[in-house]
Amino acid sequence: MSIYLDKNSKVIVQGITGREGAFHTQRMLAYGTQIVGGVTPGKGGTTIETGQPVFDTVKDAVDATGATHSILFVPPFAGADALWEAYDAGITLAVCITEGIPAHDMLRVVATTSGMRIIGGNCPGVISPGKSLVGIMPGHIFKEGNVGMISRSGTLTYEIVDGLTRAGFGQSTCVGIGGDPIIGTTFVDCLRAFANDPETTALVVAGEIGGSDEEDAAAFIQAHIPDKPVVAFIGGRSAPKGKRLGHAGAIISGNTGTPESKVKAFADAGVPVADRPSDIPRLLAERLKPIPA
Amino acid sequence: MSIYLDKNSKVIVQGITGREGAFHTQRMLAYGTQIVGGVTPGKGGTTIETGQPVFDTVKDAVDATGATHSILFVPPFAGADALWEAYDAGITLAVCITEGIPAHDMLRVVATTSGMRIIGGNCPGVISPGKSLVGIMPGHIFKEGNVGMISRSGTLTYEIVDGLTRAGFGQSTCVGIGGDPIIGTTFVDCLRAFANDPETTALVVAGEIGGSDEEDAAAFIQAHIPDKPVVAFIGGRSAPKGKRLGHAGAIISGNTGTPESKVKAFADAGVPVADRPSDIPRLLAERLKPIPA
Amino acid sequence: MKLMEYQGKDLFRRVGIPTPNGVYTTDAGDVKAYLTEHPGSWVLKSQVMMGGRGKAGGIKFADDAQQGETLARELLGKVLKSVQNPDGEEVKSLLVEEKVDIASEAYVSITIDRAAKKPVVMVSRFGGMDVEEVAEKNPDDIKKYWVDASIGYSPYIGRRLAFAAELPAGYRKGFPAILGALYTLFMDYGANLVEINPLVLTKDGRVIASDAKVELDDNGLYKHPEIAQWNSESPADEDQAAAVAIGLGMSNYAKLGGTIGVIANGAGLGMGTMDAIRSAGGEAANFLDIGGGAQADLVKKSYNLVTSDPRVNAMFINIFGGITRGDQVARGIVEALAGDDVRKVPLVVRLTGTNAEEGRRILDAAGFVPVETMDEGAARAVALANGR
Amino acid sequence: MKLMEYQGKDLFRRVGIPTPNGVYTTDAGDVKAYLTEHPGSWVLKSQVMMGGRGKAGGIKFADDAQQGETLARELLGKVLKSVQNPDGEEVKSLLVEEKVDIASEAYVSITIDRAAKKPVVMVSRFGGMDVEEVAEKNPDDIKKYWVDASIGYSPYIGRRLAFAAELPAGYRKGFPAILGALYTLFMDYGANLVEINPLVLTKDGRVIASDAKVELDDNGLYKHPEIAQWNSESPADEDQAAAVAIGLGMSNYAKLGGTIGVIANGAGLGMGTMDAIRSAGGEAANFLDIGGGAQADLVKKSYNLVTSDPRVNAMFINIFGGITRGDQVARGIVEALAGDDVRKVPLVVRLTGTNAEEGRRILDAAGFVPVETMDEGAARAVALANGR
Repeated sequence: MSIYLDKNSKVIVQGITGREGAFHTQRMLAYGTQIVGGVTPGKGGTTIETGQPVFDTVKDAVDATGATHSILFVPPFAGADALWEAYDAGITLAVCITEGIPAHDMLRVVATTSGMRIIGGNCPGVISPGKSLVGIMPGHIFKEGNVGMISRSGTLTYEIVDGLTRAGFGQSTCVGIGGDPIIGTTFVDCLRAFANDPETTALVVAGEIGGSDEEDAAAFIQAHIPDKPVVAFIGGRSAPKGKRLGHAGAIISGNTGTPESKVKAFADAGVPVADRPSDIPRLLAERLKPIPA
Repeated sequence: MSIYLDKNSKVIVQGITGREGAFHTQRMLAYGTQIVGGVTPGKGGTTIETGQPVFDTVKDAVDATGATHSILFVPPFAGADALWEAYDAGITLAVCITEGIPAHDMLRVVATTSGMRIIGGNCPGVISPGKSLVGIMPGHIFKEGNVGMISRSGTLTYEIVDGLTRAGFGQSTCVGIGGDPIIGTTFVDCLRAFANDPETTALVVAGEIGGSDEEDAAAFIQAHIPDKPVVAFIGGRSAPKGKRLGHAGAIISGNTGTPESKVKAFADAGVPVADRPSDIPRLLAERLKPIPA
Repeated sequence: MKLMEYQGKDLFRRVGIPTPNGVYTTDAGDVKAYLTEHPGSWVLKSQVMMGGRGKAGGIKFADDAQQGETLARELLGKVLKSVQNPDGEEVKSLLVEEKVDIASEAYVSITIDRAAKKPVVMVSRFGGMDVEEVAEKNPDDIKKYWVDASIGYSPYIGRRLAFAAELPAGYRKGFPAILGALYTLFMDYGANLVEINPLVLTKDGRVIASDAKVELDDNGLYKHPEIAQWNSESPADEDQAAAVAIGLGMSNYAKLGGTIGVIANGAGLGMGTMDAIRSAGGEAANFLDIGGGAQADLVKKSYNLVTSDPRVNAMFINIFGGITRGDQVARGIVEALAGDDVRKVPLVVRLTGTNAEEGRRILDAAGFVPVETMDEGAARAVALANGR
Repeated sequence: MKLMEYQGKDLFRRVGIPTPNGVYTTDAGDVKAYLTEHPGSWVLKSQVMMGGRGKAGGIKFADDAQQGETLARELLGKVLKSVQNPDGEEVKSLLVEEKVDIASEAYVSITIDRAAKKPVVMVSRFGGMDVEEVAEKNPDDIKKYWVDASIGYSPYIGRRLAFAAELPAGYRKGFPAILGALYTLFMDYGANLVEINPLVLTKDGRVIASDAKVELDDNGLYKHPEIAQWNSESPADEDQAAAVAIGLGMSNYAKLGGTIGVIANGAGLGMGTMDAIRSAGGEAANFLDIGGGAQADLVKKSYNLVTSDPRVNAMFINIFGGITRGDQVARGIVEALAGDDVRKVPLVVRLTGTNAEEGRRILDAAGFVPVETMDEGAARAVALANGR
């Protein structure tokens, strides 16, 4: 099993003929994802080189293909519109790669699309290794297995997953929840899903300084996931106070969102925090013993 | 039994110290309605002459009294605000007496208050005779019984109910759904509730020219209420085309909303349409025979 | 409140919907001056409320200033008549607009779907003709979308409709933004209806609102006092003006074809009373709803308004008190009849409901005996109107 | 984008929030002229981004024109310093405002609650002081309300908060409308934060925004190009300006305290790289995130930006390709190093993920051998920075 997507998930690509959309569509197809079509207004009726049909609207695409999942490669100003279009057409899970959608657009989208799970924006997507990749992750670094992984960052996820895979820890599903200020799916949302997934036997949570998602995650783990080993990582622990680094979340101000606060929250929940990504497999192995093959 | 309210319904009055609010609060109390308090911003902490507490906000009133029902006597410009305030405070049924709330305000309210039933605006309210009156109806003309009554208009309801009562037909609940263009509860909503109320054994539907609520009601009756006798009345059948008469609904244009269309719809559903309000008891008796005492 | 074309286009421009270049005027001399300055082909459009002004001869084309002036003189002051408007409507002003080269005409409107309680957008590739005819003959040629008012408009809605309605490709780029602007107008100005018919695609690729039909919700007008003021500048419905003058709503009074004056509280009862008079063999002269909670003064004014119609030769006041109190109504009737310049017509009163007993006592004291039921009152009024 | 007080008040006035009378100027002569024309008691407020300008001596009071001019000359050009801003900030302009008679001071703000994904309104009757101090000592003195963005603001929210926070009665009439206007500003201009501290109740019963703190979402600025332009007029963060100059986002580049230049793709990896350098005993000179999908040209510009910092004596480029392609990065590095005016520092590259192999071939061809892991790269960079 896995969360959010499996090998039967039918996926469409919003922005399938754009530069990034076209590139990643091919990569996802190569990984085995069931890309059943895509949307580019004005190109309805055509097909892409690998044969998948292009539609003018998401509704047309869903009506014709029965897709339930969508991945969005659209410019930031069109992000909210594309998410609403997906929602209106009946999409149940939308992966929003787009970075920099205005926070107020996302506030309104999140408030008005109940029933549709949004991953991101500004995220690398979701992968259930060996089953389906709906995202921009480099598929070859992942390996099918039982570790659930959640991360705010894209490239840091790859760094950590690469280490896990090399150490023999396959993954059930990896979710990059995204770094924008308002995102559709939080650590806690993912943890709730992983808690109910019997094939996920251990978890890695890769957080960052800033915000309070990590603290919320720690509290949830303590309350609801007593039986699965969890290892955490906090990026940006060496950052100076008051500096805004990349992700809007990654700013430390006042007493919230400091590395100390996050490390303490995880420690209180019995979750070890790795100093470096490369330490994660060792900590996981310690928690899991005997070490899997 | 009855629909929407019974003798245990706890009711607050929004605008309890205003002229109309104060007047009708006393009438509702006299009828036996459980008025547990009211709201007038700035008068929190006081009581009205009959002892009911006044609060600054609906939330304060609900927190203190456990009210579930509210009746609104507020000016049109404050109607949407008052309905949202009721919704936010956990009110589950709001009777909106106010006439002339802008249609766009109501569109937005209706779209954003799912879970709260709104009766009106521009309605006379709801009465479950012998149990509770949440409205401005003259209580003495009603009588406890088994006829469910739904009407778009206030005074026409009284006219019809007066005749029913004089003819010996008591009522389970009477709902004045209101005459404004956008209202919270339609004929069909009420019919659905009446269909599930075992103590309501017959129904009177008093419509008007204009709109399509009556046609929708006829279709619903035909499909879902085969076992309860229904009599209908259509007000404004002598109105000339194209004239706007009072209720925003009461305008005939094109082929929709004509008296002919409505009479036909009811006839097709097997529902007799009375020519005059005074004919209703006779038609009801014919459908119900033997005639109740 | 219905707006004239030039007023609707004023709102269009405020929200960014492109309209043809042109000028609005009440003076033929202005037309000459404008066309002299701006040579070319122009359309003179009579500004009237009635539909079918084209067929009625209210639209003319001019290719030079002299012709423009001549046609303007012809149109201004002319009374346009149509099947729906047999009395006709006088042309008091003109909208002079560039004559555009039309490549295609589409239809777009937003109105309120009362049953769905949602704004509904309608788009058709058949613009420039009677949309009701299109709806009847080829309903599938009109594509509809119900907007969730809590989400509002987003451009995909316009894209979806443009593709579904098969608008020519030339529309597609501009259409979502124009529809968005129309939705903004619809919401921000509280419209019952906004309609562009036709929305023209010109041969040089522009998309322009060639006509404008806007009807605003009277109940929301208080939010736009400057627009509410336009009302007095337009040839408003006389009945509406009379109702507003005595403090009623615009649709609380309407003249009808008969001779029996009707005053009732509540639109439903008013219509019921009208119907009862018809059932009794008579015909109402008017519909007048004093609304809920009327005070004596309003009743008095309503009496005088109804009797100001010379056709009225009998009157039926039918009150079933709820929020309206019988004592106030009775007091109003007594005061009205006591007035110096009052026109007295044979009067039937029916009074029941809230404070009816006190009301009856007041009428009794003035030597007046009300009837018991609506049917009885209608029958008596018809008899009185017939001089019996 | 943080706005200065006078800019925030400009927006306040646009939405109808009352602000004190006054004038904004960069010139002491203007102050004299204005105070000559408008005798009375005035406050001269230094327009700076930093907090604590009052304690730093940036606020002065003047009772006549001469005093006003003298104080203005004193303030303009002065460098204000605070604990948080030890380097200080130069005063380049002043806001001169009427000195109001204060009856009471309240606090009100709206910000985004990221966890709840909702706007949160905060109101306190303790205005005019550090709200974080109030929050820490008496959290119950700050009343909060989370707005449902699909419903939006309605006046009852203001009423409820005013009663809950026990604002003095003088506020109550005006407060719901002022909060509504503040919410409009928050939504329409895409703010991360709008704050009025204090919202003053004057002795003559007016409610006025005495200060204005507004921070707009950079991602939404494109909707307000005229405001985006203000940025260049304000003393913006140099790092932000540098990042934007080469086409990155404002927060993609920040100078830090160390000597090792850092370039990574993705903020998370950037922070991780920074942490890894610290773990290896070094210190990053900067944080530079080239984002996703960077092309060779951006990589080249990023290299040059980082090396423009003279403290940088080694560089670590750490790329884990996803949307970013290794070949593009490699090409950018090779191009950067081939440049004429390039400052070459000892360089460590780690390249893996999407198209990494092709990237490694390009680097190989240029005679460059990348390291395998982040830890290894960090260790090598620290060694190089220490001259080993």
